[in-house]
Amino acid sequence: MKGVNNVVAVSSGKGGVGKSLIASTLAVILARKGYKVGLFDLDFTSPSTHVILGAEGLQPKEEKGIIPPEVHGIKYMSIVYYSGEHAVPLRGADISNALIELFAITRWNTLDFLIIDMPPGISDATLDIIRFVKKVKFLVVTTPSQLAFETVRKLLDLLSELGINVVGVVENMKMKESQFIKQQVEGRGITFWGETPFDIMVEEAIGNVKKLLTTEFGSILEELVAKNLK
Amino acid sequence: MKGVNNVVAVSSGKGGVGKSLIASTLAVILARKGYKVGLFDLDFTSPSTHVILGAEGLQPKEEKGIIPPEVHGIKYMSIVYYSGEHAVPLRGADISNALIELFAITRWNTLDFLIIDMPPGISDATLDIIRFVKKVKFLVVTTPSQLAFETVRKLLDLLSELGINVVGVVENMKMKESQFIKQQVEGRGITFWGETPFDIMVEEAIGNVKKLLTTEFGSILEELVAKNLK
Amino acid sequence: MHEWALAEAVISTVSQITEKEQLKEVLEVKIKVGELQQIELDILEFALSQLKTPKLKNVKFNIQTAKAELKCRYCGHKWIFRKEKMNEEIAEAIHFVPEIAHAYVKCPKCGSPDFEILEGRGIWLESIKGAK
Amino acid sequence: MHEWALAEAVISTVSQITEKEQLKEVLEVKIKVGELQQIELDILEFALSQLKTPKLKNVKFNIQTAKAELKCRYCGHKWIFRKEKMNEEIAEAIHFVPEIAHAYVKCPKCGSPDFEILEGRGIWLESIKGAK
Ligand SMILES: Nc1ncnc2c1ncn2[C@@H]1O[C@H](COP(=O)(O)OP(=O)(O)O)[C@@H](O)[C@H]1O
Ligand SMILES: Nc1ncnc2c1ncn2[C@@H]1O[C@H](COP(=O)(O)OP(=O)(O)O)[C@@H](O)[C@H]1O
Ligand SMILES: [Mg+2]
Ligand SMILES: [Mg+2]
Ligand SMILES: [Mg+2]
Ligand SMILES: [Mg+2]
Ligand code: NI
Ligand code: NI
Ligand SMILES: [Zn+2]
Ligand SMILES: [Zn+2]
Repeated sequence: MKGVNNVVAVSSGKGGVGKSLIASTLAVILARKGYKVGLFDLDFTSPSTHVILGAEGLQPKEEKGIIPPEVHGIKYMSIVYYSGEHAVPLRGADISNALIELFAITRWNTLDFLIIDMPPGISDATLDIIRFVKKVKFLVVTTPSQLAFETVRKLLDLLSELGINVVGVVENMKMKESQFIKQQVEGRGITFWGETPFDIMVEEAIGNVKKLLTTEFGSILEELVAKNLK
Repeated sequence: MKGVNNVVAVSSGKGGVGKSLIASTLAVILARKGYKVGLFDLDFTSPSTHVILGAEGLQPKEEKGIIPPEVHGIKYMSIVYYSGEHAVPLRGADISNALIELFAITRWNTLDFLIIDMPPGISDATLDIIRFVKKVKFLVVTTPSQLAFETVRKLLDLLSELGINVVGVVENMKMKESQFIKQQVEGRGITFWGETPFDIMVEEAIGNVKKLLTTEFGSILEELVAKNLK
Repeated sequence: MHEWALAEAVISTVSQITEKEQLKEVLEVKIKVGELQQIELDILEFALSQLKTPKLKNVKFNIQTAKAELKCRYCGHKWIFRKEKMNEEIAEAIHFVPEIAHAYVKCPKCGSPDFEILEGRGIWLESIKGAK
Repeated sequence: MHEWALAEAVISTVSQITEKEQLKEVLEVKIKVGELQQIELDILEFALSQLKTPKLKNVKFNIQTAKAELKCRYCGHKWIFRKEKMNEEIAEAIHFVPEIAHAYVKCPKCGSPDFEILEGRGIWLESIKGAK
């Protein structure tokens, strides 16, 4: 991790808000800007990023460790290289051990950004990323729903309390005008990155990164990145 | 648990597919039919059902154990009685211990149905429910999205392999005609309960159970229950 | 008062062991009670005495308390949990679900909620003495 | 060949301990290698010898293997993991991430994937002998 400049954990506490979609798209957007980018799927029991990226038939190379394969210009690591089509029922302690193992053996070499796709819940993976990756920054994803923000609010308060860097909050799947999330986020002194729309074209673009970037969701996320991430 | 006739774990592996919404609405629907119903929110690090039910200011009574308070005619148990507004960062082993503790001290007395709202992921809570509640049946929730079914498929295959009773699969947030999920489910010899629509009225009905039941989502779920759960 | 439920869990475990080991009678049951959960010992003892099964009629319940030792996973610091520092509502919550401590208790050295409960979490069976 | 990365992790841990204990020189490092991960011992040994730091120049690496003992949480059955029963691809996956065993290995008695790895998971440091 010495050569890795920025580590961004895309997190939420809540599931299904678009963490994996945003983490994957963000990684591709940064790679297209010319940055050296890694993407690490840490949602071991329900990994999704390989589906979004259409990353099939990849296998990491072994060379004094594991060299993540490249896909769409990003170095990409996921447990699906090893679990394939199988469910991986892991207790928290196993998740913790697997995480430590993969961090120890994966050779990212130099990266401008390592994007981490976090699992839902505020549990082992989140606590371990905080514990082991001192320079981690959180990009927190929510939707406009009260149900999502119920957990996101708790996560934001916890991260502030611990003094952890939150680079911003994205409000994803926006459907109608409202200021509630923006106000809640800014009221906590946290940067509100902005809104990405609910976009029915996203589902058809799953597995097709070029198409994904041309969706409204993709182009607005690109604007948010240009504006907020320097 | 001796007096509890049916235990239904509303599960998915994937987050954000509507487990909590379906678990809560299902519990209320069954209670209105005259059944004795309990609802247990097992998503300890991101509980949602209290928001859906608008269950505020409740506290369980102590009487040789914990008596879950009643709300909308159901006996309702959640960790929020104890955690309130706070994040509860729990590692898997803690989740397991808290689950065992709450099962040991909660007095459901006689119930026709105990509905369990499961967390996302295939981890401690899922493994412990399988381990301790031998008579558990799973109601699996997915959305039409490839991303959701990627995990749901793995969960269904795992449950079959373990010989665990899956009462059915609900395809939630349906937006357009497609047979893919139905075929996948039935191809595995599992009952496809049917589809509940994506319904923009749901968000406004969060916290208002009467309104929730009158949404299109609510009335269609009621039909599915009448048809499938005997 | 959920000490009754805890007592029931103890009696049920003792009964299982009694059966497995094919004991005719249980003479002594050693129980450890961790201070994190602040179980009320006199209620627990009363509940245990009321819940005795025939094979337990001459049993002596030997109840000991254990300090709650916590260890921070972030910085390694170890400390003893003191309930005097808690307000009543929080103490009550921890009484029912010891893991709730992670919502309220922080490492006194580094502020992390990521700690391990080394000993003294709840109630556990230390040993059983019986006659075959 | 990721044995190099594992060797690096061992050397880095040894260095941390050396510093913390203020050792002038390390004389012996005992390493246990669990059979679950099927680490190639000769590559590991070679990597360790190549990665020696000055304080390790006279060190003896004492590498021992430990059987991988698994215990089912569902039924309590204990058994020893045997790689001979695995196909090569699965063995390779477990080699990199031992926890992947939960995707492929089932309790031979009850079929559950909910087992604990009691011993013999990966690689760990048993002890260090040094001079101050
Ligand atoms: N902006 C959006 N517009 C439409 N669908 C979206 C959007 N963001 C996410 N989705 C869909 O929502 C579901 C959850 O997204 P995902 O990235 O898997 O969330 P998470 O990783 O938080 O669980 C997926 O089916 C995904 O395709
Ligand atoms: N049928 C539906 N129509 C519209 N919104 C829905 C529907 N089902 C769920 N939602 C919304 O989707 C989000 C996730 O639902 P939730 O029940 O919290 O999922 P889970 O428990 O699986 O994480 C919530 O904001 C909820 O209001
Ligand atoms: Mg995800
Ligand atoms: Mg993922
Ligand atoms: Mg939920
Ligand atoms: Mg919930
Ligand atoms: Ni009590
Ligand atoms: Ni190797
Ligand atoms: Zn600390
Ligand atoms: Zn077994």
